[in-house]
Amino acid sequence: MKATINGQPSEFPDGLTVGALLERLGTPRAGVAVARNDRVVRRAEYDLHALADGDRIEIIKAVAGG
Amino acid sequence: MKATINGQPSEFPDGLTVGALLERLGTPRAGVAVARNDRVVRRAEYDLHALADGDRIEIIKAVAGG
Amino acid sequence: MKATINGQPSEFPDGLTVGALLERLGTPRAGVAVARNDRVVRRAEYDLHALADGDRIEIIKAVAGG
Amino acid sequence: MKATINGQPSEFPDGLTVGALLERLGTPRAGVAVARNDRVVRRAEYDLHALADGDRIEIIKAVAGG
Amino acid sequence: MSDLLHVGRYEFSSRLIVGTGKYPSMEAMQAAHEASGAQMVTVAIRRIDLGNASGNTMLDYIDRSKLTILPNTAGCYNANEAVLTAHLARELLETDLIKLEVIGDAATLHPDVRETLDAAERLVRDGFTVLPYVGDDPIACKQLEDLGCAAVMPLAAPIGSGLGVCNPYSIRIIKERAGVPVIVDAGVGTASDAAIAMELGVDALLMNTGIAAARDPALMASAMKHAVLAGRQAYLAGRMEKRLYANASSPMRDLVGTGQVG
Amino acid sequence: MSDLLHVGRYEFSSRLIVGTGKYPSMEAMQAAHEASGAQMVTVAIRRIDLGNASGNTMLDYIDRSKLTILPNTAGCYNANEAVLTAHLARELLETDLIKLEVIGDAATLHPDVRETLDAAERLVRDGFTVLPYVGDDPIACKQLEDLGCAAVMPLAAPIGSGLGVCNPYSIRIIKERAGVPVIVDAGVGTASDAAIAMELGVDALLMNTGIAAARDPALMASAMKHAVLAGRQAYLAGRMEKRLYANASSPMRDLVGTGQVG
Amino acid sequence: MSDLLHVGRYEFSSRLIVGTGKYPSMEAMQAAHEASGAQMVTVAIRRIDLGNASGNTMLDYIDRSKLTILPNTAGCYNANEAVLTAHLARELLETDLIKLEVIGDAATLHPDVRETLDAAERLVRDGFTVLPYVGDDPIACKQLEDLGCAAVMPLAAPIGSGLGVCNPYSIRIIKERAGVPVIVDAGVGTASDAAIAMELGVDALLMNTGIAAARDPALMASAMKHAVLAGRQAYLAGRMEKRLYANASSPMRDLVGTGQVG
Amino acid sequence: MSDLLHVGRYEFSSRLIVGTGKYPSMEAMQAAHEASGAQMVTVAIRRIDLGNASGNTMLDYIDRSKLTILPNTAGCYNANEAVLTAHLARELLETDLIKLEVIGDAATLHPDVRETLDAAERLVRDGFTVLPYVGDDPIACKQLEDLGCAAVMPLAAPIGSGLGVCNPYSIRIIKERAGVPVIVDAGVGTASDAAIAMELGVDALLMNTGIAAARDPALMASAMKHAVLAGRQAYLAGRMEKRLYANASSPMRDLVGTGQVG
Repeated sequence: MKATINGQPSEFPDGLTVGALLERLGTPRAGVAVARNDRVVRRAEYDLHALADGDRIEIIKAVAGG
Repeated sequence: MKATINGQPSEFPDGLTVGALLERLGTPRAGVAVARNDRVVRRAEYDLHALADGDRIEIIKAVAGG
Repeated sequence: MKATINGQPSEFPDGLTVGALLERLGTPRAGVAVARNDRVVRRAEYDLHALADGDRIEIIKAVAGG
Repeated sequence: MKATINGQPSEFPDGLTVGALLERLGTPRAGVAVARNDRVVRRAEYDLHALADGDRIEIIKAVAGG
Repeated sequence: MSDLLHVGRYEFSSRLIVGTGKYPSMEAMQAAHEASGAQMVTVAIRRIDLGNASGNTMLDYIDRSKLTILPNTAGCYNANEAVLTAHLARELLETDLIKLEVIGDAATLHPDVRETLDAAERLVRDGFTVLPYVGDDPIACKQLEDLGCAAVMPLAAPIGSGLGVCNPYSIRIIKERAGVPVIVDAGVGTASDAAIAMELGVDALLMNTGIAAARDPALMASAMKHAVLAGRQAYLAGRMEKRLYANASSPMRDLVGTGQVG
Repeated sequence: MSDLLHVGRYEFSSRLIVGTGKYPSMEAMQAAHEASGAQMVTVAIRRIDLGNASGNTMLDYIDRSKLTILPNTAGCYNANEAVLTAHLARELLETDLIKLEVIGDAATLHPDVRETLDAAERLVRDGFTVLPYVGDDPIACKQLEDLGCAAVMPLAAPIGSGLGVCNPYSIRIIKERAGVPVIVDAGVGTASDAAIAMELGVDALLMNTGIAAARDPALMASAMKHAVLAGRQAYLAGRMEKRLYANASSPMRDLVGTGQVG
Repeated sequence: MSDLLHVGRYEFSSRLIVGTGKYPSMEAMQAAHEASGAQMVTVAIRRIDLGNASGNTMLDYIDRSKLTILPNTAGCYNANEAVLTAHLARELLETDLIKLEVIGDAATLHPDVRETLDAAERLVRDGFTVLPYVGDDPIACKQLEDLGCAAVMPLAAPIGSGLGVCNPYSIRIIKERAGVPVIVDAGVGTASDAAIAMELGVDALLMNTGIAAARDPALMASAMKHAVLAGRQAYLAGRMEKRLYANASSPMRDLVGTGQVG
Repeated sequence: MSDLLHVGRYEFSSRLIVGTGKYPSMEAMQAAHEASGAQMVTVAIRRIDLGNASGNTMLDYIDRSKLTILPNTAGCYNANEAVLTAHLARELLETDLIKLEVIGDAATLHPDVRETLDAAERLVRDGFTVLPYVGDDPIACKQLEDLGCAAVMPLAAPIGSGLGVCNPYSIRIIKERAGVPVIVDAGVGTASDAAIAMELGVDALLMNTGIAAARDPALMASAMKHAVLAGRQAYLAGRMEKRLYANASSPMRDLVGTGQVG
């Protein structure tokens, strides 16, 4: 299954959830937020739905800014 | 026939043209321009079409401004 | 004996000292300073010398200022 | 005879006048003015008096300035 | 020195555009127009008075053989009003020039960016040579240029305030980034304001109250003519560098000496 | 409009006085003098070079049939030097005009008030028409006037700094209280500086570096000519009042209407 | 004196909001935050680095028990990007506060009025407490207020420029007409800039580079804390009237006399 | 941070010196003194009223255990009056501190340079710690320093005008060249004026009307205390560089993406 993560095309096993994706990346859930196809995925739903082929995923964090 | 001239409701004989209207007002054609229902009436057409009931007519001139 | 006090010509008994002058005026010594003919009279000397005829005496205090 | 010209000590034959001095320097009279010991020497007097030993002579011109 | 201003297909040797409003009399206005050397003057568009529909109009006081007329859409609060006013002006004056002015409120007379952009897009499409009045907003100016406006006219200060160039930085940024002429419109109160604006490199000035509300409008018009020229020439001449400390104009050597022991 | 400048028994139609220092060439200087419209130019007085005593002097580049020469005492640090320099200048140039300049140090070229007052008193006594360079100090200016100086010449900014009128308040106070012409000397960097100074009501400007150090001195000289005229006319014309809020130039009534429900 | 700042349902005793960008180190940032007395700090939202997805985030350096976090949409060029970024920020930080920033280009970082208004409308609808960054445009500010923004944040000068309040007139007009807090955002370079802004009556300041890029950020943060307080108190205290001429602080009567004939 | 002000043999932790004139009441003055954090206050010297010679004096309202008194020679027009006044003040207050003020006229209250220099020389000889009030004249300041004054006190603007620092260039030059403390005296009208002066690097400020004539003197006194601290810390912290164009506080990379094309 193909998806784009932060603009990078990537290959994933079918049925991968957002939660599993973050685990693969080694990203603590607390420090990030996730959008799927321009819609935010609530934390509570990270493990509910699997990604679909062609999904655009954004994973963001807080950084220095003014 | 009823029409609104520069915001003032007025009563006119049927078949009155823009040209005739200007004549009734004593307004020299050279110094003004006319819009009918938000569309400019070209000078050349002043005598062609009669006003219709409910028309909104704007007659304008140049004034002091910056 | 004539002397000028703060610009005002005044009449005084001969032998009047600065100390006695301040007493006549009811002025506490602590709050003022005195000049005689453009020279400061030290506090310690208030009672030593008598005023002379024609002396110009200045008695000053601190006032509001910037 | 010794004199200082524009700050430079110089040796001159006795009896040298201002006029003769300017001639020696090749300086057209029109373009300069002269002071002798802090006093201006009028043009009319250039040839009247001889310089004296120890004179301080200033010869000046107009230059660019604001 | 030939140094012409090009706005769309129009060309001017004067970089001063003046208004027709607020003069004590028509004679005072004509004297000021003459003294200003301006080649373009603005007029507003208003309804005729039905009770006195035969009266003179401003056009009777403008010699169109010498002066190009720039009608404005002053008083319009939205794009629809501005577009209709522009079309009426074109029919009346037989010109495609329009000073686009869409304000947000009567207290500031500050432009409404959204409505101005909307109206500019429509008027360019309708074939007008559009000169939009705009805030000193470099993005709005760039967007108006991209829409096809022939120039942009950022304000120096609120209309009629006479405060001069309140923000020279923003005017300079707008000019540096503009591909069309930048004409500073509104806010000039006296001659030095005009010179300052021109020294920023802008292409022209449009003013009304600064001249019309002076005690002697014709004399102030002449002052503005000279000020615009002064600022333009200073900009082209390239000013000296500023420095905090002094730098002698006369040489500091070969000084006259005296006998006094220094 | 006849609006003449009177300094002592001299009269000028131009209110711009220019220097002869720091020009890239004598030709550039002459072109700038021509373009400036100035009728008076300053020169400095220095020792001749004994090694080359026959060379040209500045006088060879000034057409005295058109230009009045104003010699200065630039570089003098005390009254004695200034007085001797003035007397030498009078002998050389056959003029009683003298720009009195007694500075306190070379870094600021700021005048020394005490020495300037002392020299002014002596030069007035000796029959000179004294134009003293002074700080923007209203008391020193008044004292110089009381000593008989024909004008006072407060600085706008340090000589050669090009900072413009650093303190318009003090210049304005000096002008309001002066009984002789006030000529702003030093500090003008570009045209708007000149206009600002003249709008304060001063009678004339003296400048050197602002013109000579511009990329194009002749063009800047023309800019300064127009700026001085602009500032003077604006001062005489009486500027509009400033206001924080806008004030429409076009009427806010009889606006064109559209079908849109406003 | 209790003088609290209310923004939406939030309340602050400090009127200084600081950023987290451009500090030499996280320690320097924390010291500056401490010295500033600020109660709200801004953060930006960016993609994680997939190659190093386990690294620290800015949140590890902010004590949320003391500091309210104000996420921004910096870097967004249109409403869609800004709205998505705001929603992600809300999910990440569990706050409805958002500093809305939609810029027009990278050189000026000036806001795009149309996109900012569009995004503001959508974010207010979505329940955010919206603090929009906007130009010093009184109409755009009023429109943002009318859309339901909790405050408006006009710039004092371009982001990171340190030019201070370039146009005090427009800031004053915006404040006089605003019904929500006015927070001056961007452009403050040093303490006096902050005092000047607060003296105009604005409710708070947001700054980043002015502190972070100082040679000693923590000391400048303290300077800014005092400057904001100074400007606020001066505004509330009501300054003296300005006058051109002097007015003695000490009485001019009962002066000490001397024998000298005056 | 220990950052002390040394004037002669005196040492202060506060860099704000305040006056005692023009307060609505003695209570208002005492509250303002308290709020200002000042450690030195000025008083004037005047003849007692012979008709009411037993009345209170200013000394009854100043807690000398907390406040050092700086008597002034305000109102003196020549060196003789100033010297006698100084000697009387020393006898009355048992202090060698004197604020030397010799003015040229009542309208400007501008110092008379010659008389001030004369008086300064005599008072230094007589053992006073002399703090002379002087114009923003770098030469006069240097001469006063050379005469042995413990500090120089150039004006920011005319006494009581509240115009703020009219000429920051001259104040900066004076400070850069001074070997004794520079205390800006007179002209500060509001908090930002004080911050601006301190950011120029001067050592302290003396003010009276700016506080006393505010609507709420005590609150303005607090504002001034914070402003002086703010300006001092900003000066020490080293401000950021100014730039015309923007410089992002938030990174311009790793931006959040949306599905929207371009």
